[in-house]
Amino acid sequence: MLGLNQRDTKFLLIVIALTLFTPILLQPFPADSGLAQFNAGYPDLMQRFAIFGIFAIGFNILFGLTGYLSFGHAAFLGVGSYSTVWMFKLLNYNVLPGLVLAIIVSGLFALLIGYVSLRRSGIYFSILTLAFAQMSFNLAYSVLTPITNGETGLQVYNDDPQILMGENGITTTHFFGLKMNASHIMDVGPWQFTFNFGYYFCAVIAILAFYLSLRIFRSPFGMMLRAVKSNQQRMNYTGLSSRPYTLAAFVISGMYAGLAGGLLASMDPLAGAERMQWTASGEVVLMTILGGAGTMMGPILGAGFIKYFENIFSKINDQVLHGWFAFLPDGLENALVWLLHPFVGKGWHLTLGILFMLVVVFLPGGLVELGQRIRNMFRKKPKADNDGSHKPQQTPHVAE
Amino acid sequence: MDVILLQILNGLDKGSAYALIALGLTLIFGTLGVVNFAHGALFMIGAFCSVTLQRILSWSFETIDPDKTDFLGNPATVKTPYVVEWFGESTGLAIIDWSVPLAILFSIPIMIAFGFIMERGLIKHFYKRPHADQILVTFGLAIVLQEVIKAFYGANPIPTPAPSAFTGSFDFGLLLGFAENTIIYPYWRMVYFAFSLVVIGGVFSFLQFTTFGMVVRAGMADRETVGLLGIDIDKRFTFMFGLAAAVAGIAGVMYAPINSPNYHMGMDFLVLSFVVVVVGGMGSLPGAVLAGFMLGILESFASMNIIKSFIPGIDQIIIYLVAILILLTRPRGLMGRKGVMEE
Amino acid sequence: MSKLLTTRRSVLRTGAAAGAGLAMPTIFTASSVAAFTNDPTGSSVTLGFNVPQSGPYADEGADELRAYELAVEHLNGGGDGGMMNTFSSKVLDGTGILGKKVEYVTGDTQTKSDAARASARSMIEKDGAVMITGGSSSGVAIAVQGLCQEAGVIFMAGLTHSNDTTGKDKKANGFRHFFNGYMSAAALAPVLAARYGTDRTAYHLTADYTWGWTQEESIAAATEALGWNTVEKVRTPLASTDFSSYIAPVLNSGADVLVLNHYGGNMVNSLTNAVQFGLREKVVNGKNFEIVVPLYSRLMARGAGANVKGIFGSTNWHWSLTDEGSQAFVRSFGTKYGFPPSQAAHTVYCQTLLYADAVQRAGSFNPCAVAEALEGYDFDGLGNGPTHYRAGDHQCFKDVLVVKGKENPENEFDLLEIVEITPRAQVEYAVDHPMFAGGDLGSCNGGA
Amino acid sequence: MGLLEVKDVGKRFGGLQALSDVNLSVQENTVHAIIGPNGAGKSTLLNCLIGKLIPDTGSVTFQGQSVLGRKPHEINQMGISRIFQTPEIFGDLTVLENVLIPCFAKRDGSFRMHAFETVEAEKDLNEKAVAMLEDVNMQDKLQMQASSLSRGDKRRLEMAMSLVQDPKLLLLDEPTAGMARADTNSTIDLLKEIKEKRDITMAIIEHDMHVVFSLAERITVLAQGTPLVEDTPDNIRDHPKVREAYLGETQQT
Repeated sequence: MLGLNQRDTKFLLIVIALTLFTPILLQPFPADSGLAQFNAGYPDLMQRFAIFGIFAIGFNILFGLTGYLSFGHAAFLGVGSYSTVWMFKLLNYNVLPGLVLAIIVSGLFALLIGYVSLRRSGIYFSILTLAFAQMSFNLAYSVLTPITNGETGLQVYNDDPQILMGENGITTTHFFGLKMNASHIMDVGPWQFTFNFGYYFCAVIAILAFYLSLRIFRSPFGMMLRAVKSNQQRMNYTGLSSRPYTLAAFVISGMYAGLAGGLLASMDPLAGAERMQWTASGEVVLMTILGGAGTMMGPILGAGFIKYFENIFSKINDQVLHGWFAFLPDGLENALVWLLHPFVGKGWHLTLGILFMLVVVFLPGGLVELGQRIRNMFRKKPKADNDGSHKPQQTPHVAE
Repeated sequence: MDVILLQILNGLDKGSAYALIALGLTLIFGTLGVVNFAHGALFMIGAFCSVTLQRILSWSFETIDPDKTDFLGNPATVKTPYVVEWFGESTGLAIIDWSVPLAILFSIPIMIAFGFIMERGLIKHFYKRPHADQILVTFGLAIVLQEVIKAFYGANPIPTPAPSAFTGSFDFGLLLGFAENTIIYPYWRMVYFAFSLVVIGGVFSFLQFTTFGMVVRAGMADRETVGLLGIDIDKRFTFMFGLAAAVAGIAGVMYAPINSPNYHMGMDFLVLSFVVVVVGGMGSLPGAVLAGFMLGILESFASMNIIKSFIPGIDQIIIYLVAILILLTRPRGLMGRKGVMEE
Repeated sequence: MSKLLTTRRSVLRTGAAAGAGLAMPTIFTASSVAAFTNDPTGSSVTLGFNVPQSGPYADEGADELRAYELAVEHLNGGGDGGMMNTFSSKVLDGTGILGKKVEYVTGDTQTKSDAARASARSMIEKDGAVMITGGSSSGVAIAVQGLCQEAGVIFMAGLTHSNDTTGKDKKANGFRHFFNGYMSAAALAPVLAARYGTDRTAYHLTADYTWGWTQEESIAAATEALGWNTVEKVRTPLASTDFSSYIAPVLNSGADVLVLNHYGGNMVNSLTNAVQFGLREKVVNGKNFEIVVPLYSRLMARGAGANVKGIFGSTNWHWSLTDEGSQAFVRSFGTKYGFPPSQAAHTVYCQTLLYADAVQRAGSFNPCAVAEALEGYDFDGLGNGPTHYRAGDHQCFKDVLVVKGKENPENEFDLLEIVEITPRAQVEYAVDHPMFAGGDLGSCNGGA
Repeated sequence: MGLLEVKDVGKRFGGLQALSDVNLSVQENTVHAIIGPNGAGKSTLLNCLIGKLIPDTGSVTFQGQSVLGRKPHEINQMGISRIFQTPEIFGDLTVLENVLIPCFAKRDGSFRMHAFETVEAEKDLNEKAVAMLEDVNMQDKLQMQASSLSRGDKRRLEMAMSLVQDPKLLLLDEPTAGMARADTNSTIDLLKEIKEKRDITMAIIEHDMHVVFSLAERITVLAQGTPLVEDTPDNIRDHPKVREAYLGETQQT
């Protein structure tokens, strides 16, 4: 189906199902229970999962396949966001022109940076991309303020032209009238689920992005990219020019980043310069490695993992901890709170740092490896192949 | 002319901090082949050694002074440092005053031990792993280290003044025949520059003139061959990691009076120091030092008003711009070897 | 202005999809359910405290959180009541707000507008917060204020000093208690003129982003009006840690005053560097060289250590104030935490009380009703003397403190001494003052 | 006129004259070996042939076209395929993919953005690759990861990768260097078999005499950067100059 073999089709269907039921899956705890703190099924976070999933999928096309480690991908995210917000400012709040422009502009930007940076490989390439991104960030924060609105971030003002905005035009982001912030809330017993249009908009695009990336992974082009990573010299002596392949991968992944940036702005029409900072570039690198570079599912898992910590763990404060352990005797309660206190709330970075180390020490293949190990534990007889969340080099190809 | 001289002085000083960090980073990379994203954190820990020693030396006992009140109107407690109690007012205060230079002695064993533990406990498991994994694990470690420091010392900068003997600045202008106050330079920064030259010289002569250093240099060039000679290179490399940590650490100690240490100063330096190392050429010690000083001086020039008025924002991007230009004209940085970190 | 519909926990319970709970998914349209976003229908009300918990301002964020907890305690009838006892309005009675117990959620802004907005959105969408407050930088404050306007909740700004927050970026749902760059300048300039004379030449070093620019503009205008010259205005990158190359040329420029339009870590480093260069011992144009830090934060000033001694600046509030309100607050905060509160703590405590009071007076949590109750409100007893919340731009007007670094501190918190309490009349300006022009307050948004 | 013509090639590195006056002609459908002691300039000559080095003087033409200064992929697209000292393969990829990549390169040229087809859908190429792997007796290892192959299999895979492109000239750079005698023999057999099955020109750069005399139809002896003599194996064996310059030396090693 859709140009995929049976196994990949099944894999895609699973991903689609997971994505569509995310609002339910991420809301496992009843709304009034103490554990509701861990629920992640609210629109903002679900949107972020999908958007950073797209970002990481795109990054993985470059890093996972070709092995070129870009340390400046956040620049494309930022450029995408700025393009989209500018479309809001100039036309109206319909997200479509913004997203299209975001993809085009980030693609061109990636072409420029990629053309220069890909003249070098290894860490020299990484530093070139880092330098470009840091230059973009520093300039966006200061001298480019007329274009980027600097520290505050680019946003829409009431006196912006918005030439397509009618008399009673919609004043929030929308897709041909369907508002991104429109939600439907469903109560099922003590549970409550939020179905948000913005999330489903991101989710559909994320599925498309995933499907495209799956096609690329399985295509001759994807095979060539893996060849670049495996042995670039051999590739050249096989009659292939590696530079256009890597440049194409760089531009494609830059466009993914631009799309993600555009979506971020579409869900929340403000583009901050910090989106382009090196820490943001580092974040997508960490997402990809943490999840499992070169795998289809890994980057998405990694993106979800980091965003979950950032948004859920940072909100657990002492009051919440006391709430959880209120049933314990006071002494024990205080001891437990004291013990957990450094790792939650303002200590969420600490927990994240420790988990980075644990994952990379014990799970060299990233979170995907954890999934495989768990599955192997349940399945006594490990099958030679697995159903999708696999490294591409293990992919068998139908020969006949 | 005087302006240019002044900015060269500034640049040398900035450059010496870059060079010291880049030196340690290159030592680790060159000997162990490990990309150490926690190196900035080592610099930060060094700076906090200064803070810690200052706190230890200022350790006080409290007496209640009924004549004074604290902010709530209760009788105030007055703190008297033990060193003052033991050695008398003038000696005691002088000891506290000199806590930053004293912290060098204090930090070296701490940093070496820290480097040993880090290498044996964590880094050695990553020699054969891809660079991406090394980045992830050392970045995780850097986050953990800075969060621990934040938990103990808070997020705000902590003042760690240089000894009062070094306050004020020296007027180079008078010396060179310019008008008064045209080229002034703080004493402590001169100390920092001289100190960095000593450390850099020390590391180079150690590698150049000791057998230990020769083996390590041979190992940097070709690890396997040296291993075949029956030399236990691993042990020496562990020591090199300790040495690199100590270099980063004392660089941090001495830097504390220039900028009050805070928990994220390591991250602030991390990206810059990587740029310096790469511009210098991966694995080249002289390259790292040269690039450090060069970028420091260029950064200082770029902050001059006259240059900023020609190219607005140039001081924001100069380092990155220079890095790009150098990498495009010299594929492996200033003095990089072929084939290092190019896959 | 069309209304934004956000997810509301409170709606869920009364919502259309009750019953079997398996109603057909429909997309709500604006007017369908509640009157405003996150109407608290249960026995409690949730406030969102969105402060920096990581990054350079984490300590200020931590101090803000302490003040919030204290405010919540007082609102719920705990503790000694703090400034509730000295507040000129007496409608708060220690039974929460409108009889609902006050609960709160916290989040980390990371001092990034993106992260701050994500955190605020989760408070609104997930936790049902009806008011968001906090922050320690202007970029974040403006970003979150914009979000709250769109989402239909009230934003009570924390520490934000840029003119833009109540200038070109002002919003009907946002309120600022803290003072701003213009007020700093208006208060500081006469004091500087009195101490240093009117024949001075100033050199500005300015953090190269919006707050720095508005601050520089304000100070330069105010001092020039009193006869000072401005010889040079130099922008420094935000990421700078070493300011030597910016400070070294100052003496050569003919300036005899250095104005550091820096905040936080930038301020600590630039001031430390300037003192290191020995600028303060120099004599230029026959006058002693002076340094000015227009915006002081006591927490940050600690980082500069002895370097702040004798340096003038302004601050919103200081714990050594002797009025009844300040003393009550210092007592209650100091007793609970063992050290005096910072100006950030003070301002967010006031903001929480002011919000609660406005709700109580309005008799509703509806943002539009609350905004109406706050607009043009005059009050006293919160530490800065008689204060006015102006309707035109939602800026508080109150006395401004001019301070200088204390020469002989008595304890580790005793860093600043109050030089002058500049009366409110001297720092007031018209709503359409050019430095604040270009904004549009818009109309209040209640969400649904 | 030969398939590959080397005319008056000279190359100097600083003070060292690595090559001088090299003239060489590799005729179609012959196996031509270039031998010489260490330091004779074999590697330099090879690097000139594949465009990696540009000689100071002279020309290198393939089918009348200059190869100098061309990029490796252009040289391959001209029909020159190279076999490395140590087998160069795509270790992370499967055996089949290793052979498919040169098939794509042959059909589509040095770059084509075929991102939306699948590899499986290319029936012709798959069949061609499998047939090739059957030729080298690796049909049962199609899905193995290439890096897990034995050294001999890696060499055969590499041969398959080259041959599947039907190159006009196969350039072998010490194909048996560092191999055990058994592996060397099987490599010789493999090359002989290839030679029998196909009309192919080979240029072998080698210093193992056993390999050279088993395979070559023409031999050029290089010494001190210049060709000493060019002749058939039998004549070379007895050539006094060669014995003096070269063979005597190898017998000692």
